[in-house]
Order: sequence, then C-alpha cells, then structure tokens
Amino acid sequence: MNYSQNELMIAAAARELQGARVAFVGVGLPNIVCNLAQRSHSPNLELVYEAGVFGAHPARLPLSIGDPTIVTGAVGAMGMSDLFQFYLQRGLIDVGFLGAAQIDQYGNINTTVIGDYKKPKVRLPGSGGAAEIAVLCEKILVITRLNKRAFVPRVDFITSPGHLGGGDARKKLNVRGRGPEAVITDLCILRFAEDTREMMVTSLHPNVTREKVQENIGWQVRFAENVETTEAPSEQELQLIRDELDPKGLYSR
Amino acid sequence: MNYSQNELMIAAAARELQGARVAFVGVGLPNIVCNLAQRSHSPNLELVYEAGVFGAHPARLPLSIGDPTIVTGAVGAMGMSDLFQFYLQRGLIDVGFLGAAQIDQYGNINTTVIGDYKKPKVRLPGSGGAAEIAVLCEKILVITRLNKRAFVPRVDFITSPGHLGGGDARKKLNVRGRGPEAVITDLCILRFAEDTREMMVTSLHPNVTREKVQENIGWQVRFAENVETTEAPSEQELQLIRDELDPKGLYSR
Amino acid sequence: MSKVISMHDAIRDLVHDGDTIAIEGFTHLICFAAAHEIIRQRKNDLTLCRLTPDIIYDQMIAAGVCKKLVFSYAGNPGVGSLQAFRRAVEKNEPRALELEEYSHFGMVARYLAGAARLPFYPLHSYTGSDLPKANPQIREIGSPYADEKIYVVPPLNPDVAILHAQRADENGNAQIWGLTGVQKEAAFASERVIVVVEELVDERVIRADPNRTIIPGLIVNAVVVEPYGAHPSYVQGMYDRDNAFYVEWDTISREASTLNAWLDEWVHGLSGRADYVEKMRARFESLHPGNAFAEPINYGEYK
Amino acid sequence: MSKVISMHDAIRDLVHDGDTIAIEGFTHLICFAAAHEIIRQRKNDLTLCRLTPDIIYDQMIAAGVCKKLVFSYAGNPGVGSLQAFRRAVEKNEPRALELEEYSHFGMVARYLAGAARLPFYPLHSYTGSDLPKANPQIREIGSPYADEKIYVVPPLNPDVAILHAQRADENGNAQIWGLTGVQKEAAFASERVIVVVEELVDERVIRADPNRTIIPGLIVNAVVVEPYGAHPSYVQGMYDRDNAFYVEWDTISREASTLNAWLDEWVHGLSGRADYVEKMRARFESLHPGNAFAEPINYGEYK
Repeated sequence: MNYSQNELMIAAAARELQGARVAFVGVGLPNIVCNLAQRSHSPNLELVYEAGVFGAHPARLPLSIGDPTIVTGAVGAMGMSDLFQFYLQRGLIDVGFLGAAQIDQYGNINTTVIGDYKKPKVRLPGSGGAAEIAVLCEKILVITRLNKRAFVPRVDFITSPGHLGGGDARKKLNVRGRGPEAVITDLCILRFAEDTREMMVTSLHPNVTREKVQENIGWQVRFAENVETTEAPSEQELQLIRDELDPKGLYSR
Repeated sequence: MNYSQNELMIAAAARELQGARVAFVGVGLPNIVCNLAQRSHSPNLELVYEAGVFGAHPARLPLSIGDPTIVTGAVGAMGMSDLFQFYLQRGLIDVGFLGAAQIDQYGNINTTVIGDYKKPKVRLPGSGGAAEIAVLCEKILVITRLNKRAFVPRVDFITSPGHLGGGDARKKLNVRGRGPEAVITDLCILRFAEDTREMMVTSLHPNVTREKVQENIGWQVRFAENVETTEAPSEQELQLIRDELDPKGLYSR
Repeated sequence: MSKVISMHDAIRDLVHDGDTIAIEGFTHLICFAAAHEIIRQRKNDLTLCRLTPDIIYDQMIAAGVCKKLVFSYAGNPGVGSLQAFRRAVEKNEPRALELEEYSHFGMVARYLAGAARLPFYPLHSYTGSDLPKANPQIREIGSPYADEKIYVVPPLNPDVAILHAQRADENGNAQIWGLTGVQKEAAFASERVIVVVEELVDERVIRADPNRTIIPGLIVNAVVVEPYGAHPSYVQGMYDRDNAFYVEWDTISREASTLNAWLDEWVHGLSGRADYVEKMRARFESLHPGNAFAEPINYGEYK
Repeated sequence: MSKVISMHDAIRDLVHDGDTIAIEGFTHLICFAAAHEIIRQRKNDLTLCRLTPDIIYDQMIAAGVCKKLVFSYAGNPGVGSLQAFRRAVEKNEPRALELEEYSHFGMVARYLAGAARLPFYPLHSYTGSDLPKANPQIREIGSPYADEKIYVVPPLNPDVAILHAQRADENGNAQIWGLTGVQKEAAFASERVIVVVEELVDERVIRADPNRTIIPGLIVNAVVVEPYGAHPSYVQGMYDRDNAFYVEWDTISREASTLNAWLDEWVHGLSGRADYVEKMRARFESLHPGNAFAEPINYGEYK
C-alpha cells in the first residue's frame, strides 16, 4: 500500500507508545498518534487529556483536545486542577507528546515566539501545558515535520525544556522526568546520545537519504552508528488513519 | 411555658444568628442552635458543614455533623478541600460557632488537653476545624455551659485563638476574622469590651443572680453597665426544640 | 429573590471599563454570548484572563475592547494561530496588547490561589523554561522541610467571572457535567460572578444532586438564561462543538477587514443572542448529539 | 485483569507491620471491615492517619495495633470522648501512643500536598494557636509577593490508603456520592490503595458518568467487595449511620475489659465481614433509607 510521509510519521510515532501505560495527549498530531496507538497495538493505553479527562475512548478523532467525545464514555472527567496536580504532577504519566515550532539539538522546544519575546517576528500560541508536561512526564516524545525553520541550533525561547545544555544539565536542575527520548519527523527518527544528550538520527524513513535529512536541519547533525530504516506503516494502521481517524486527511496527507 | 436552662441557652444562641447569611455549623450544641435558627427566625440562613456541605436543609437533627441527612436535599456537597479552601478560607462564612472545654477571659478556647500537652490529665478531642474557624470566620459565637472548670483565667492550651492577650493583639497578628463576639451559657450571655476585649456579662438569664454567675467563673468577672435580662424562649422555639430537633432531650434537658 | 436578568443588563451592570475579566471554559462552555454583548456595549480597556484566549478573545481583541491578556495558550485549538491576537502583538493593531503569560498549570494555580485567598500557589513547572524570565511574576521559593526550591505564582482575582453552565436555579446554584475546566476556581476567585445557563431549573433539581453543584448561588450576582450561548464552543449533552466554524474563523480572521465585516454582521448588527440563534438556526441542527444518559443514583431519604 | 480480592488477602498482602495507614472517610464511608481485618491479622506498629480517629481507630488502638496517630479530632462525634484513645494517651494503655496533631484543614492540606507531590501546602490557620508549638511540623514561610507570612504543613504520603466507596469496577475505578471527604486526596497521596465497595459494577456503569469517578483504577491495587463494610458509619443512599451504636460505644469502651470482650465477640470471634453482617442483620433493617434519586443527566453521544 502506498502511504504519505505524514502517515509514516504518525504510524512510527504511535509505535513509540508500545508498552506505555498512560499518555498525555497534546493538540494536533499527538492527538491522532495516541488515538492510533490505542486502536492498534495498545488497546489498554490510557489517554489523559489536559482538559480534564482520564481513560478516554474517543468515538471520533477530536479536532480539539477538549472535544465532547473525549468525555462521553471516559473513565473519569474532572477539573483541570485535579488533572494537573493529581495526575501529571503526581507522576502518573509515562509519556508526554509534544509538538514544536522550533527545536534545538538538545531537544529544547519553542512554541512561544520567533524573534525577541518583547517584539516578536511571529507570535506563536505559547506553552499551554507543555512547560509542565516537559518536566513532569516520565519521558517525552516530540513529533514535528523536519525543516530548517524548525530544527535550529538554538531556539529563540525555551518554552519546554529538553536536555537544556546537554549532558546532565537536566539532572542538575532536579527535573523530575527524563526528558525527550525521541523526535519523530516525516523524514527520520532522532534520539539523544546517552552522554551528551545531543540529538542524532537513528532511523531513516524508506527512500530518505542522509543528505536530505541534513538539508533540513540547521546544524551539522550526527548519525547513529547503526542507522535503521523506519518500518513502513501497516495496512491496519493506514486503514485506521484513513477510515476512522482522519478521513479528511487534515493531518495525514 | 416552662423551659430548662439548656433550652434557654439554645434559643438565646440561635437568636444571635439573626441577620447572618452563612453559618459554619459545629458538632454538638452549635448543631441544634443553627438548625433552630433556620427553622424559626432565619429560614434563609445557609448552613455550612465542615464535612463538605453547603446549603443544608437537614430533615432531622443530625447527631454527627457528617450525617447523611445534611447531604440529601442540600445545595452542594463537595470534598473537604473545597469546603475549607473555597468557603472558609475564601471568607464566605459570617459566623462560626464553637464549643469549649476551657475558655479564658479573652475568649481563647481550649479543646485539646487539660494539663500539660505532653502529659495531659485529660486528653480532649483536639481542634477539628476549630483552629481555622476561629481565625477565618467573620465572627465567632461560643456556646458552653457556665462552670469554673470551663471558665478559667488562663487556658491550658490555646486551640482556637480568641482575643489572645486582649486589646488589639489579634489585629497585630493580622488575623482575618474579628474573633469571639458573644459567649452564650446556661446562666448568662457574655460579650467582649470594645477596648480591652475582656469578657463581661451583658445579659443574665431570668432568675439568675450576679453571685451565681461569679461562682461559676474562675476570675473576677466584669458586668456591663446595663446588664439585660435574657429573653425567654418563645413557644415556637420550645416546640421546635422538643418536637423536631431534640425529642430525646440529648442537648436540651 | 431571583437573580435572573438579561445578558444586556448583566454586562451593563457588572462589567465596567478597565475591569479584569475571566470568561472561562476549557474548550467546553465558553460564553460567546457574553463576549458579544461586551463588544456590542463597547466596553474598554479590559484585562482579559483565560487559559486559552481561543477565538472568543480573538474577537474581543479585534473589536478593541482588550488592553491586556493574561493567558497560557493563544491558539485556535486544532487549527493554528489566532490571527487578531497575532496582529495585536506583532503590529499593535487595532491597539497594543499587553501580555502576562503563564502555562496552563500556572493559570490553574493562579485561579486556585485566588479562589482560596492564598498569597501564592506552588507548582512543579517552569524549571529550565524561559517563561520565568518573560514573566517576573513567576517566582521561586524554598521549602521549610528540605533543601528544595519550587516555583510559585500569585493569586488571580478577576473583578468579574462569566461562566457558562448546563443549568442553574434562580439563585445561581449552577451544575456542570463534562469538562469542568477551571469554572469553579474562576468563580470563587472573582469579586463578581455572572452565571450563564442553557436551562433555568427549579431549586429542587439542584438539591436532588448536590454533588454536581460546581458554583453556589452564594457567590453569584446574576443568572442569565441564554440557550446556545456557548456556540461555537459546546455544551456537553446539549450541542456539539462547531468545529467547522473554528476552521472558518481562520479564514475570516486572516484580514482585519473580513473580521470586522463578520463582527458587523454577527455582533454589532444583532440586538442580542436571540437574534444570533435565529440567524444561526439551520447550523444548530447538525450539532445535536445522540443520548448517553448517566445511570441514576440514589441519595436516600433520611428523616 | 481484575483486581478484586478478598479483604483477608488485601490486608495480608498490602498492609505490613510498621506501615503508615490511612483509612479515611469523614463520618461517611469509614471502612470498619478493613480495620477489623487488620485487628484480626494482628498487624503491629502501625501509624494511623485520619482527620477523625473516630471509633474505628479507638478500636484499633484498644487492640494494640497502633503505635502513632496523625490526626485532627479524636472524639466520638456528637457523643463525647474516645475512651481507648484517652487511656492510651493518659495512661499508656495498652501501649504508649505517639501523637502528631493538626487541625482538620491542616490534615486536608497534608493530603493535598501528598497527592500533588508538593513539598508543603500553605493555609491560613494556626495563627494565635498553640498547635504549632505542640507540633513542630507546622511551620511558617514568607510570600515572595508581599510582606506576609503563612503557615504550611508537610505532605502526608501513607504507605496504604483504604477507602470505602459506593461502587467500583473490577479495575478499581471508584465512584462516590454524598460526602467525599478526603477520599480522593488520600488515595492519590498513598503508595498503595485498597478500594472497598458496596457494589461491584460493570465498567460501563462507571463510563456512563465519568464526573462521579473519584478514584481511578490507575492508582488502585486491590478492590474488595464488602457490603455493609462501613457499618456503623454509613453509605449515602444505601444505609444510615448507626447512631445508636456510636452512643453504645461510649459504654462499651469505658472499661478496657468490656471493650476487649466486644473485640473478642465482634472481631476476633468472627472469620470476616460476612459473619459480622449475618450477626448484625436484624439491626440493618432499620438503617435503610427511603429513595431520593438524582435527576438523570445526558452526556450526549458524539460520533
């Protein structure tokens, strides 16, 4: 079956959720990714929405992360105070999924401004729950398309800390979660070196060259010793994306 | 109609609630007093129970302040965190009603220990919500029977602060509520002098002498310039107490 | 004594120029009816608080009623950016916009502190983020129990909170199901509260299920009955989110001229929400959900 | 995978000697069935946490399983003192009892900090009280926003919380109505959670009313089905508080000998709660309330 780069990215990201028990679902791509994981290989994955829902079984793919379909049939619906304090801050969330307008080689994420904070060239939406998701989830997955505007040597503003200056910088600040573990893009998957915490390419999507990846990253990117080839999306995954989750192709075309 | 000293005390205490909008109902005597006020002169009095109830209309007099009858038909039932934070600490309660095992001339209340805290002669139940009620309600009413064991020059332990050392001691500590306003007993009503905040007798119950009052107070008590005679309980009040609120006479005989 | 009044009178009497206002509701129960009435009455210099300014504040910013925004996520959820918000921040159009920016948890904590009258609220966030540099109100304090620091935010106490709910009685005792967001905290944090409901019910309905009461009439100044008052957001069990409108807004708001034309037609050109509902009626038909009833529960009669 | 096990096994596997335990429930939903099983299994050196030790901890203190009490009100509500508690504190009988004492709000705040994994929780209480002198864990800190001090308490994180509820599914998703006390906070604060219910229900019942879920199965280790397990306390809508027993307890507990005879007959002499219910059956008949149903609400089906 043919598939788009976006479909591959979504399926690859969903597979990163295998074995996870509780995922914090962010707006946009993470939303479709988490719903795909639940409907394919991880039926017991508990979806937590910052809007105040635990154990959602959305009957349709919600456009927003506060849609009524995430409430009906959920295990629990609560105020955001409970959600942030007793679920997220309590340490119950295994995986937090974040998007990024800019991301640097240590996985620090900017969703606040392009340019200077006080006089921005582009004003972005801001943190939402990302600043706390980044420090409170056991681990973080990032999903975003690969291009030079996004993958920059240094983000203009750290909205959500990744590995900060690299190495054990995060540990020194007593940050609770382990930070970004993988960055899933439409061209490749990147992970972080054990020691320096620098981002490196660990898997190339089928038919994507190293040169193509480097062209879309704003620094001299490292490649892992054994770069794998990302597994193509399965027929089941593609059917779920096309028939159930994103029939209009908003996210996946 | 004949009445007992306890019935008079309860009716007199209930009358202190006239004009109040929201009362925090304590266990024991305050419970019958607040319910009497609601059923007689103050039908719009909102009863708040620390157990987590706002706007209770108890169908029977609850023995405990967490009885199921305070929930059924109430306006709101909530967790204690909400009750203490958003009602009491938020400053929504006009009147808090407290009992006392010991009380001193400045209205400081002890419900913790008789004797030394570490080696008490009598271990009492402790604060419950009294320590915060004493500082967070707009004003405090105290209801307790008059006797020398209770009315002492200096309490063994301040569980709930009254006017502390007197004068503006309370203000200096930035305490929010105004503190005790009246102490209603089975023999008389005492209030606090404007300047010194010392307790003084302002009303004697019918047929009670000054001597009798002094005999039951552990310090040389002051009498107001114009000591009134406490109004006897009305027929309606007595009927409510006897037929509806305390048919077994647990509190009122 | 009934607190039920019209939206016109509620906004006229309780919202003043220069006020700090919170029209809350996280995706759910966003009271567009109140926002439109504020625009219609041309209130001025408002400080608007919301976790997600959403298209409701985008409309108010475009209409020029807003001086300052206190917020945590200024996007069109699932769609993209807020165009009027961007024009205000990037180009000072139609006027400059002051920003005071937090994260969601930070805003929740600010309302919590405000509702509980605490001088600050601690939270594990902001470590490693540039947000505390951008907003000096986000501060760090030590713990008296361990060698540990934690960030705190100050209380938020709006002058007015406007909160949509499924139902309330005439005293303002309001019940909500589905996402409750920060409706409760915003109500208790504020000096004045306007509750806007889909349905006015007898006090007995409220008292039959006290655990669902989110906002007590005790803190409510006015009750406004405004069916479909939350459209294009939604009310659980009553109508769906109008996702198509959220997508359309991206087009409407790309240019100030089209946005202003929309405001002229849908806000200034109408006398109130009843007109809006009438004009929008065909659209509502596709927004009615099927039934999914909760199992009835018994509180028990204790006499 | 079902978490449903017997009370015997739940206590055997999840409660260890020396543990810090919270059997919570403010007047409502106090799990006497669990307390009796702990006594029956002769657990030792427990630190018992509860706002109101009530007669449930009075029984445990008398049985000698308790080393320390963390509490805010040790009385028999509406009746008077707790006699076994007094003997332990005043006379070290049957053993000395360590006390760590707060007010209700202080205990609520401790559970809140524990549940939210905060290093402390601020509250406006204790000013002018001798409690901070009696308990050095109650401390003062300054605010970074104003020249102001406020008391704080440290987090409370029990090893085990045992919480009674009206109903849960086999995963431990539990729903409560009526007084919810600190059930939620105590559950999230604890390392292990045992949920004890009157009724085991299908997951669909829970999912039909997600706003009533107080404790998610995610944090629950065991579900015990134990009808009447909260007697002599009560379960809203199911059975009334046995006020007569609370009054009788005052007599039973006046002397260690009568109290021990009671424990022999009603705890040690029985193999479990089923026996207790059987033996107590006549008494339950007068405790059934009439009906007072909540109005059904609609969550809506959104496909």
